[in-house]
Amino acid sequence: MEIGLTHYLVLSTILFAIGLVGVMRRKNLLLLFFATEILLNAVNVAFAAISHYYGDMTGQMFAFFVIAIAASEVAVGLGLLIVWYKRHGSIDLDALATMKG
Amino acid sequence: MFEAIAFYLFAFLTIAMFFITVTTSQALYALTALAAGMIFISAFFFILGADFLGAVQIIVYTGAVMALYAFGMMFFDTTRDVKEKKGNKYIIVGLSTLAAILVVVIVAVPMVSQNVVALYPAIDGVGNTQEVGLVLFTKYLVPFEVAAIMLLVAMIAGIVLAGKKMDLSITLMNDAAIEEEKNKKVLS
Amino acid sequence: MLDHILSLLIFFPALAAVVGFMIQKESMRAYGISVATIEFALSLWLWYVFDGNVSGMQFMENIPLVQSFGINYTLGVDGISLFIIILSAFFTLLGIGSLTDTPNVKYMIITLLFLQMTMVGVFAALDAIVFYIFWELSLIPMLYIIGAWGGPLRIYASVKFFLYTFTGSLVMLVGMLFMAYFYYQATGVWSFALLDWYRLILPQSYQLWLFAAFFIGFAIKVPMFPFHTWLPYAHGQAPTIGSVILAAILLKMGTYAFVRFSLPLFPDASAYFMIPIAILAVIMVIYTAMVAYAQKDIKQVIAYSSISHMGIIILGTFALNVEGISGSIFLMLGHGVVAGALFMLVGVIYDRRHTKMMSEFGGLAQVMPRYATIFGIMMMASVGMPLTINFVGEFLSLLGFYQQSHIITILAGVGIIVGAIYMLGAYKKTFFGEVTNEKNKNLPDINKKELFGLIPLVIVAIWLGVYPKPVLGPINKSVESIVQLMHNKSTTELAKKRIPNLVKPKVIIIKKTIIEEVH
Amino acid sequence: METYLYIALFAPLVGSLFSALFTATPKKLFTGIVGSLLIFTSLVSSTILLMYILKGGEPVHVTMMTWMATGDLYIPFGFVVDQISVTMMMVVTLVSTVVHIYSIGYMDHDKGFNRFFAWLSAFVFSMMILVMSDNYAGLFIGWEGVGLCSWGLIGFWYHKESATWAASEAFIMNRIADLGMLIGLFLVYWNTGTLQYDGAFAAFHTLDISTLTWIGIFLFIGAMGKSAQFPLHTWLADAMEGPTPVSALIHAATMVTAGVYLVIRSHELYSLIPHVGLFIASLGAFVALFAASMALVNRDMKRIIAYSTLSQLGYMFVAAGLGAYWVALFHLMAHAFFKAALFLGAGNVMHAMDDELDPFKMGGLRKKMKWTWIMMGLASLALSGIFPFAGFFSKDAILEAAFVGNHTALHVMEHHYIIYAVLLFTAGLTAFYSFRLVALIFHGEERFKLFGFHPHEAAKIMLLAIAPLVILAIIAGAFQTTFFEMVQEALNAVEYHVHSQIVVWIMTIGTQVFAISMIIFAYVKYNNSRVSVPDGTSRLENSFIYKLLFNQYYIPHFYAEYIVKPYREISEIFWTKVDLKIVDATVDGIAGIIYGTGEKTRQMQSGNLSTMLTWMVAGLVGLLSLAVVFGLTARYSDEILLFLSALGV
Repeated sequence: MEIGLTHYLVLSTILFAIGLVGVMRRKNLLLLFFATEILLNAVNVAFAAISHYYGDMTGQMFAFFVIAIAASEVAVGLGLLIVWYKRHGSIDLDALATMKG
Repeated sequence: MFEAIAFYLFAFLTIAMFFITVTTSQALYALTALAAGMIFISAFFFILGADFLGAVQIIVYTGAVMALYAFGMMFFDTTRDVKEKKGNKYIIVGLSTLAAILVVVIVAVPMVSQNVVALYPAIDGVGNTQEVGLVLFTKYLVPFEVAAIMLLVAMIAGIVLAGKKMDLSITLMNDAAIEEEKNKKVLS
Repeated sequence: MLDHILSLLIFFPALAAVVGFMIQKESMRAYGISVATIEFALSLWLWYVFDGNVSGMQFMENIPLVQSFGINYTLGVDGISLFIIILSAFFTLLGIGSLTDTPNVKYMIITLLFLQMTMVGVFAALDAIVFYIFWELSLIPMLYIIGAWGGPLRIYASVKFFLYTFTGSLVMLVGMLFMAYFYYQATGVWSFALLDWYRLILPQSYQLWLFAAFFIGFAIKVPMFPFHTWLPYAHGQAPTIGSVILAAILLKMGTYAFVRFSLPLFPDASAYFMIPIAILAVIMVIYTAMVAYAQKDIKQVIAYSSISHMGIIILGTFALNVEGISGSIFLMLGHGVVAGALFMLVGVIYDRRHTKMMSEFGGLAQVMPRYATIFGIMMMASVGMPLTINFVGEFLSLLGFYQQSHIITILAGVGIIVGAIYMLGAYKKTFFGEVTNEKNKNLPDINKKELFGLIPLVIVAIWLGVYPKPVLGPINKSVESIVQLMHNKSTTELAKKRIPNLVKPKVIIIKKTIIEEVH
Repeated sequence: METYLYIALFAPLVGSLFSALFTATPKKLFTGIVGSLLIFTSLVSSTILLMYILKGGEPVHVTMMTWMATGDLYIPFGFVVDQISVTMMMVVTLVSTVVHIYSIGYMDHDKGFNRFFAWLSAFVFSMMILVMSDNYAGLFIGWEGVGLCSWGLIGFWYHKESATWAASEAFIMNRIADLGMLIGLFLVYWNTGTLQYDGAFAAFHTLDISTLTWIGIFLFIGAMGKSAQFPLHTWLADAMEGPTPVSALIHAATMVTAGVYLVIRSHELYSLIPHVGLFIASLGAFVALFAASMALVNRDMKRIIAYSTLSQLGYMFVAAGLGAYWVALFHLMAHAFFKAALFLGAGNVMHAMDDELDPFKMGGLRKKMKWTWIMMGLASLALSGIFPFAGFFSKDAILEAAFVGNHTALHVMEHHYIIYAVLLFTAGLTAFYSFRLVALIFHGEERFKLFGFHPHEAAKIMLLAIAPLVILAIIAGAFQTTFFEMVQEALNAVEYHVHSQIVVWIMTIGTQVFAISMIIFAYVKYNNSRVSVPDGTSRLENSFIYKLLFNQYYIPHFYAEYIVKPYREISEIFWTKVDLKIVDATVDGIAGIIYGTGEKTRQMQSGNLSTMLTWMVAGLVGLLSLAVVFGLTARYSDEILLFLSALGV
């Protein structure tokens, strides 16, 4: 049984869906960050797979940059999180409603 | 055959780990499961012949990002972990599944119909790291440098944001002091 | 200088307004009056150098703005727009001159000068985009005037005014873009120039849709029934000067645009929609006149009477013959003068008593005889007394439409009856009877500053009623060319039937000779 | 001659403007004097023009300037003095001169003296435009102008509610008729291409009968308003709220006869449509009887005279409708003289009685006001048509015209016996109510003493002013032949002769006897000591007919109840219900829906990241679904079209 691109794409989709579930149900900001990491990784898998099956390096390059962005995001995001926590003593999402329209 | 077994095995493991990550109520479990999931992801990269990417995945995610999260979690009082309110599960799962299926339909259906697999088989033989290096430092040089600067900026930003009042630690303060500190912030 | 007189007319007040920010508060009034006087003198000079025997556009200016889309800064006047431009300069002068103790008078004058720019811009523009820009810009100063100097409900009124008219003009903008696209399809060149569009003959089905799009924009501005409800609020809340300019000039933009855009661009659609629009106009005339009769507030009476008169203007416009269209344009001027004067007159008592309720007054003819006389003259002009300016316009408009439909004209003519009813009713309640209210016993009669605004209007109202020829002549010339253009452009049987062909002198001569032979 | 024409026309305007300068200042005697002098100038010019026309001069025709010119329409300010208009000019200027002079005395104590003369002269100017114009548009200017001045003069005492109400009523009723007139003008223009009399008259011959009928009807509607014909008659009686000289000039002698003038002026039209003429005549006869019946029981001196005016206008319309245009014009002239004299006499009485109008409260004034009594008596005789006063000649001619019914254009003899009978009966009523009034005011017991009045004879200037009118009322009949010869040319006039001399004598003497017996009956009934102020208890006053007549057939009541009131209520409903609750509410509703949608969707922006993320995912799903749908549609468009066409779409 040959593993084709489709398999990888389906896997990536499933991972993405799990990530989405996390994004939507997590109320803890830190855990929300975890869910976004899942989303990014799901996409990375798809990129790598497509790159492999097309024989083109572009996909891998994109995955690289995604990782770089993820790293920076974590750095800045955690920094902001810490500031927020210091100020409010909580990282509960429901308390974070200053953007209320 | 070996490839297929490896794929399914790691696919199962990854999905399981990530599932734990999004469902567990313990932050520590979630962190651990996420780290494990990341490592399992790198397995796919190795299977796909993207050795360098796999290595980077392990180093950056499991090494750097997870360490950062671990440090972050130390900052936050895990004993005072927030209770997750029960959202409408059906909506959440339904939406996610729907989105996933749609993505599959959009992306996979054309692929299958064009039978991409048979037309473009993977090329073996060339060292992946070498290849990556070639592409990265020719075609993607500018984005690469930009990414480097971005990382630098992120690093500085992280330090500046988190570094203010490093001496102040909420974990070490009692509730009254925290309240006082809060009021000060609000007033200022 | 003559080549750029229109640009001068448009941008001189705007520049003066910018300079006005630097003028001392005390000397602002004098500054405003002198700017407005210069502007008015310029507009009179424009009339002087205007050649009344030419039917086409004069003093054309053309500067390309966006060449690839054919958007040009094109200006020009003909007999139709000339007098409205003069009227707007005239009213700005009178308005600034008769400004009473308004707070922040400096900013009021600056706003008025900006408004003056947009008004002249609308009437001089010959490019759809330029027209549209000025059209929308004119909303802003008016919004400020109502919103900043208005009555207690001013915010509601000004927002309603702005949003309502703005919504309408957005639909109009879509129509303009489609029109330009059709022009592009037909010729392969983009153009927003009105004179180019005049040459384009569209199939009737396109015309109907485009006509409807333009119609919504114009009809809200006019305002036609049932889009009229913003007007009473705007008038009710606006300060005197705002109402004067609104009634005298801004409403005329709608009817002017009908003549300038709808009729020559879509002759078939105009003929097709003539009867439905005329029915709307009749409803406007009678219904709003009756509503005016029910009002308690004298300013609202005049506000509703404006709508009623606009109905006659619409009717004249859609008569689609020379008599009717000339009459409607003349009535635009007439109504501008008369309604403007009436609003000024209401402002006079409002300044004295700070109320506009008719029940508060009564017997004013005894305490303020001069005021009552001027009000009486203007009221009679408003009800269309012959030898006043309104009669000429109303007579010609109705005469023109009579050719198209007897019944509708008779119904619209009921307007002269109901018009008399509410006007006489309001006059009776305000001026006749005994002075019952103590506060009215010692009201001072009209003063010099107010007379400065009113006397010229009285003179114009009577002069143009007795001798309308200097104005009617150039209007007639331009209208004839429009009607001929419409006749030539029209494609349907209906339109050919309803729009007269002016080039047919032979038939008439034969008819006359037959008549002579009989005798 | 043109100079005289302009003087005759513009002298009143100058007088009006001169007086208008002083409207806001206290009484200045010279405004009255200057006004009267200028009107007198106009009278002299008119007389010169009359002499010129009498000598057989060509009609004077001038075009002053263009008024309106657009498209094919061309309306000049053109004036013509021919046999018809010169007659009217004489009537107008003569009566107005008298009234101006009289007013100097009558308005002596009034605060609005100067304003009064401004309005009065303006009225004369409008009237002159009306009669002298050479086109329908000019006539319409005068038409509306007299309406305006009548509004200003009826409501002259504007502090009185009833006066301003009457003024508005008169103006609005006239406007209703003016609409008809305006439509008539439009019809004339679109069918003949001109509004000039000569051009239009020439073209009328080429038009078909139905068009002409419509033109005739609409023009006559205009005439009905101005001449207060049924059903637009109520304003005339209410117009008596104005100062009495105004009633004499406007509501007796000149303005109300404008309708008759219009029909006479358009005789070329009406002689083409005799069926409309017959309708006019029938309506006229009806109004003559109808108005006379209301005059029988009325208790307001001025209203009685106003109803008699109405009745006499009916006579004029009978003559005009039957094609006897010159007779109508002649009666118009004679009526102007004696009716103005009657009104001015009534003015004297009012002056003496502190504006009391109820003749039952007077009585026996003969001794106190000898001259007024004589003048009013003579004018009443003229009104009753007693030989040899003016009324006899003109009214007799109308009766003969009705009896013989010779329609000039068709040369057909038609006898209108019903109209004749009605007119004859009305002549008797006229005699009765005229002398009922005279008897009640001047004879019998001096009831005024009960009410504490101290009557006195009017000022000399007032009496002197009336004198010429009375003299004319006596002798005007003598001019009948001269007049006939003059207007013959313009009006294709024919004399009406009953072929048998005996019939003529029987008719004339019969009419005289009938009228005189009615006069005697009136005297017997009202010249005795039993007459007292009615208090609503007598049997007569409670009879149905008395009530019907006294309440003017309940027509004003009907108008107030079923037209004025509903109009006010509908207006109120239109404003409060339709405009605010439906039209405006719809607009606000649309705005409200948009605003409400925003208000509702604002909840989505709870600021909660979790919710926002859920919405984001939902949006993503939506977009992805769209992508799928459109992608599939694009891919399978051919198949879909095939499928649709198979379905027959």
